Amino acid sequence: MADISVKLGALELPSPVMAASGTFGFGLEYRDVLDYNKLGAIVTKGVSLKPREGNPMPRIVETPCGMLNSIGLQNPGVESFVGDLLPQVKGLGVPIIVNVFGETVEEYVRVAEMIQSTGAVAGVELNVSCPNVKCGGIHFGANPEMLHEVTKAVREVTDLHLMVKLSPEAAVIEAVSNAAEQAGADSLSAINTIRGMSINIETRKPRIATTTGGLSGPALKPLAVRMVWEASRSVSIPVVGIGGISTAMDAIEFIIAGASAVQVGTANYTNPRACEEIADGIAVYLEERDIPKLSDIVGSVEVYEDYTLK
Amino acid sequence: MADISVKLGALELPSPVMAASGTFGFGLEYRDVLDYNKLGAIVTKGVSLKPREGNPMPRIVETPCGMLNSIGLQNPGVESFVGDLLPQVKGLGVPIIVNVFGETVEEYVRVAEMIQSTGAVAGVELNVSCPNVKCGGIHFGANPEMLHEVTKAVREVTDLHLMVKLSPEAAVIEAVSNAAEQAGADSLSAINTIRGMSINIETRKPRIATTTGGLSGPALKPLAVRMVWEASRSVSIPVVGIGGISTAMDAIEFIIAGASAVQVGTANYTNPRACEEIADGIAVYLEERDIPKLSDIVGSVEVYEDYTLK
Amino acid sequence: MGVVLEASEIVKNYEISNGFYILEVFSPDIARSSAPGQFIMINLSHLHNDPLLPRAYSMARRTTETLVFIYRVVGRGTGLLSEKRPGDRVHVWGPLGNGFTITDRKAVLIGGGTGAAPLIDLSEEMSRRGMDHTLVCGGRTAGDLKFMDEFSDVVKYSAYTEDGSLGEKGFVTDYISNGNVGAEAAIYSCGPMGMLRRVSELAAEKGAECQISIETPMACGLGTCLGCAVPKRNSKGYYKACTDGPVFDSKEVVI
Amino acid sequence: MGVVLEASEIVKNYEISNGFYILEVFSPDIARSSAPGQFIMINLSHLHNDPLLPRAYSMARRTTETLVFIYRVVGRGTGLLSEKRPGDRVHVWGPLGNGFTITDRKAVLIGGGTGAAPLIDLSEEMSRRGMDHTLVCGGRTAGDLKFMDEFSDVVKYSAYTEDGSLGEKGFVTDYISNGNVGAEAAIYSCGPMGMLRRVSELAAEKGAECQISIETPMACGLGTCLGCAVPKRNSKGYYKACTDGPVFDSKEVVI
Ligand SMILES: Cc1cc2nc3c(=O)[nH]c(=O)nc-3n(C[C@H](O)[C@H](O)[C@H](O)COP(=O)(O)OP(=O)(O)OC[C@H]3O[C@@H](n4cnc5c(N)ncnc54)[C@H](O)[C@@H]3O)c2cc1C
Ligand SMILES: Cc1cc2nc3c(=O)[nH]c(=O)nc-3n(C[C@H](O)[C@H](O)[C@H](O)COP(=O)(O)OP(=O)(O)OC[C@H]3O[C@@H](n4cnc5c(N)ncnc54)[C@H](O)[C@@H]3O)c2cc1C
Ligand SMILES: Cc1cc2nc3c(=O)[nH]c(=O)nc-3n(C[C@H](O)[C@H](O)[C@H](O)COP(=O)(O)O)c2cc1C
Ligand SMILES: Cc1cc2nc3c(=O)[nH]c(=O)nc-3n(C[C@H](O)[C@H](O)[C@H](O)COP(=O)(O)O)c2cc1C
Ligand code: FES
Ligand code: FES
Repeated sequence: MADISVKLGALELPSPVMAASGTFGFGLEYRDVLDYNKLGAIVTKGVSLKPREGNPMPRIVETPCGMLNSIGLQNPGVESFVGDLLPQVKGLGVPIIVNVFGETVEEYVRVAEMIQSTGAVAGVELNVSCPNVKCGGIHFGANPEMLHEVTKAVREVTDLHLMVKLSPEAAVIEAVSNAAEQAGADSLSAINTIRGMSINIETRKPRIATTTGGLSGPALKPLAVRMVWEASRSVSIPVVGIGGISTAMDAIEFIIAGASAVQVGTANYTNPRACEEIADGIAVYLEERDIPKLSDIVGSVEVYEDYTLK
Repeated sequence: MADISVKLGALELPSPVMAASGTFGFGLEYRDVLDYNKLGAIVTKGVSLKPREGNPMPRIVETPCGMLNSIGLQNPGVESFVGDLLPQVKGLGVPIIVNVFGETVEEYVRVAEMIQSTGAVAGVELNVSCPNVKCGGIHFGANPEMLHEVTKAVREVTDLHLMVKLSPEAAVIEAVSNAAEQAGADSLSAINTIRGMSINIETRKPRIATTTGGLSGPALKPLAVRMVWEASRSVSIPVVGIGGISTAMDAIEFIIAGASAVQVGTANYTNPRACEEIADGIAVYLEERDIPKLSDIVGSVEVYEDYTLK
Repeated sequence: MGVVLEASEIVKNYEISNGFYILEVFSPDIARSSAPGQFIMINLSHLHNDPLLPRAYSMARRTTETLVFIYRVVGRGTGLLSEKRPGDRVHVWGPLGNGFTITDRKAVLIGGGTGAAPLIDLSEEMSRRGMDHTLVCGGRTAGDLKFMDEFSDVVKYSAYTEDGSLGEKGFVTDYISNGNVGAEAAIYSCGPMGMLRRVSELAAEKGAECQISIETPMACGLGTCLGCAVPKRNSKGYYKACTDGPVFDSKEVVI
Repeated sequence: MGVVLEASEIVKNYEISNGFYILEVFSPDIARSSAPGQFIMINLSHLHNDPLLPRAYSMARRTTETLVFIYRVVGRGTGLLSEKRPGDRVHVWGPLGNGFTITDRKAVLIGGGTGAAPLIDLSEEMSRRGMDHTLVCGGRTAGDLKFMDEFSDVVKYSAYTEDGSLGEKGFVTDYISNGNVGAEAAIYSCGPMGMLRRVSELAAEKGAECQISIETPMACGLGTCLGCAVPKRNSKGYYKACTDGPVFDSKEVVI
């Protein structure tokens, strides 16, 4: 098998395929069905300072080639995560990246400090883009100044790998990408879900209790590839591609667009062995084409220069 | 059959189902397969001041539940449209709405003037959101001030129904909606395509010659429903829903979200009889539920108030 | 052996009546390791992503080598499932969920529509254990219960139909309200939400134990999506229908 | 009668060899009103939207009541098509496009892979008109041309295979370069782009007339999406492959 290990800055990962936040629990749920050696990292469900119950039902609904979710960042809080879950998750032997979420800069900082102090985690991913929570989330990611502020504040309290997860709802991807890089992010991940809505035409009620929810799945892929391309051209730190990846071909498309690694989300639901099959498929792709290292094709897209529109 | 005629301001349409710009040519192509009496209006392919050849190939590619296109607004120019095509199109007996596009405010105005002077057209739809052309398009629709300027300028030269087509790439839908309303638009249509990208992993070239193209089709539907809901809550002029509508159920979803009428785009490709089937299905829906008029359900979505996030 | 994920061959897939289908898939590992009330997820196709999500189905019967399901064509997912033929393969994973907890009490099994499925399995298990029990199933008309004939070799049941075309005329919940169930009973129930609400109420009235199997939207079936939340009755927060359920004590949840 | 849109029943759909399939659909109206080189669009399913777009297929044969196609499973669209069974219905519309223009010149028909399809239809039509003509088809190996046997009652052809396992060893274009075709000929060709480029070059060299049938991405087949643009050679702008083509004079287009 080809060597598919990757480096994201100083962080070495055995595989370019990570499980995306919110779609892999805290990492324990897939043990029966998945070869964890094929995982580059597990990105945990979002962890906040205090426990959160999450949103009322219905929380998910299927849409064409996608789904909407509004889970409301249900999680046991950082204390319980560090005390109860992390000891088990650690044992999996897979790098752990903790997805961190707060409603204020201080909350982000305090969660990051607690994660840092465990010594058992490889990195922190800042969820600045979750569209589901009243105050916080959405605004950090949509606004370059606020994104800079929260990234910088977290950077000051942790030397763990710091990944900033971009929101597709930022008006200009380049601006938020630059803001995160300048504030000290080690990598960007793109993209989080984009807000959508679905209505039951019998009851005339939204199919998501919070009216709108975040769209994920293959439907999102063309947007995500475009944003990864835009982000990777505007920063020099690595970009991690996310959005509708369900096959090795999808992953390679993101890598050629500019992603140094990928995260697989919704596909874990439709095929619990998705991450493993994608990692294997990437290795086969490289082997069949005699490409020595994955990094050889990162960002290798050859645009038709004459026709490229800005 | 239930009466499904609708009024958009002063404009009376026999049906709420219009064929969307760029997916129905100039109206002549579907005569063999479609009952034109079921159409509310035909929105023409975008018309510009000068003829445009369009973009190089490849121009379209299939994506999950959607497609990307970058046609480059190929059209024969307003003179040829008015002289050669309009006389034929007029004969169809269906209200014609001309989709108008320019690279400057002046171009929009001159095209609108020529359309106005024909006396054979029901309305003008401003394409301020087409993502495919170097200068122009995208900026008008993304920026409330510029949108206001172009809408106002066109308003001054025409008393035809003036529909402004929103871009999903505007950061805040409410702001552009308000800008168009205040500038004198008679209605809004939402949404145009959103930019995406797809790469051939064998050649490593983009599958669209211009690198990115506009995403349309069912994949887009949840975003479009959300934006129609947002737009319709922020203005008092009617909103026309567009994006991934391929069944009567889809159309009704948009109507309940706040659309007074709908446009059907990509579905004309996958089912040339889509507009007819959707119009019939809407009538059946109303009849089966004893709903006297379509307007009774426009915007009738009942959000779970307690949980609605802003 | 935990959760098994495999591409299973379809052995049978045919319509019984009124859009009700019987599906049988070859899956000895899941058949061996599962219990009544558990379910599996079925991915509809690897060739397309629409409809996207897998669907949950409760076992109606587990033979040594196969799993038997009852489904009704109600949407696109079941529409596509009904097009599959013997020999086709579908990706399945299971067994999932907790299943019913069999207690010593007098067992009354109340099923509505395809909700009969896990109760057929439970009834067969109770018979295997020599437990006396009653299975009552409801539908709108006789045709809606015709699938029960396929299981007549292993289970006996009493029918309730809304139009009286089979068994008693009325709702299946009438069986409880008509005085057949008392405080000594344990009710095991599965069916539409409205029915489960009524069963839970009646059980509370009678003082009977009551386990209900709940259908919620599910994306993963494995406890990671948090889409299947069921509100707890006695405290804040939610259970997960896929791992804490789908069977719950009716007193523990708000439905 | 113009374009017909209908839900047509599949009469036959089976693999011949190497992933090449024969598909036959019942569609008397299209069969009656179409001509060699025209095509239809097939919508893959009304139950799912992925893959989304319809696919274009050229008629290989038109009987009084049916249309016969040759396709090769190369992606998800053809993967799903290959799962259809006789009795299933697919939505089709056609006939579309211009078709070949039959001239009086000595006719040489050059097909590559499934590109043989419209040439089989054309050959049958020429025979019907009593026109002398030559059909030459190319493939990688004998197995890639096995589908031709299905049409041996109506057409005769010479084969070229890359591995020499059937007919001449080499590329089908060798037939032209080997001196069989002169300025008196009219070439009619369909196949992969690379092959069509070579055929066009050779035709220009020999001074022969040349009509090529081009495959481009297509969303509508009816002239509205403008996705099927083919650059004009002698002026600016584009033809539409679906309505101006798919058959073009090789001197008129840039491919
Ligand atoms: C634990 C469990 C066991 C189940 N067992 C059975 C069974 O034995 N027989 C059977 O026929 N059905 C069963 N269902 C329901 C089944 O999973 C499908 O949801 C149902 O068949 C819907 O059919 P569809 O896919 O055609 O509907 P679609 O209209 O295509 O579904 C649209 C969406 O709504 C969701 N949905 C629709 N109905 C339900 C429902 N009742 N419960 C949860 N989600 C729903 C679907 O999952 C899908 O995401 C079970 C559900 C659960 C959660
Ligand atoms: C006028 C015309 C006639 C055709 N006749 C035949 C025929 O007789 N037999 C046959 O096997 N195929 C024919 N094709 C190609 C056919 O339409 C499909 O594109 C092909 O079968 C691809 O298979 P797929 O859907 O499995 O590929 P997928 O990988 O699922 O297709 C992906 C996308 O690429 C497009 N695409 C892929 N290959 C081609 C191609 N060669 N030309 C145009 N678009 C392509 C598809 O339309 C689709 O949008 C014809 C195409 C055209 C335009
Ligand atoms: C049910 C669900 C829950 C999610 N929870 C989180 C979360 O807690 N934090 C986060 O940053 N992203 C979360 N996401 C977003 C995913 O990590 C990912 O960015 C998105 O789903 C797009 O990728 P996909 O199309 O592969 O799913 C969630 C997604 C889903 C579907
Ligand atoms: C091939 C193609 C060409 C289009 N051309 C135009 C255009 O000229 N002007 C315009 O305003 N919108 C154009 N659109 C956008 C559609 O009118 C519509 O807004 C969009 O496709 C979303 O709707 P749908 O999902 O129903 O297709 C085009 C769309 C497609 C797919
Ligand atoms: S179905 Fe995903 S957590 Fe229960
Ligand atoms: S295929 Fe749509 S214009 Fe030719």
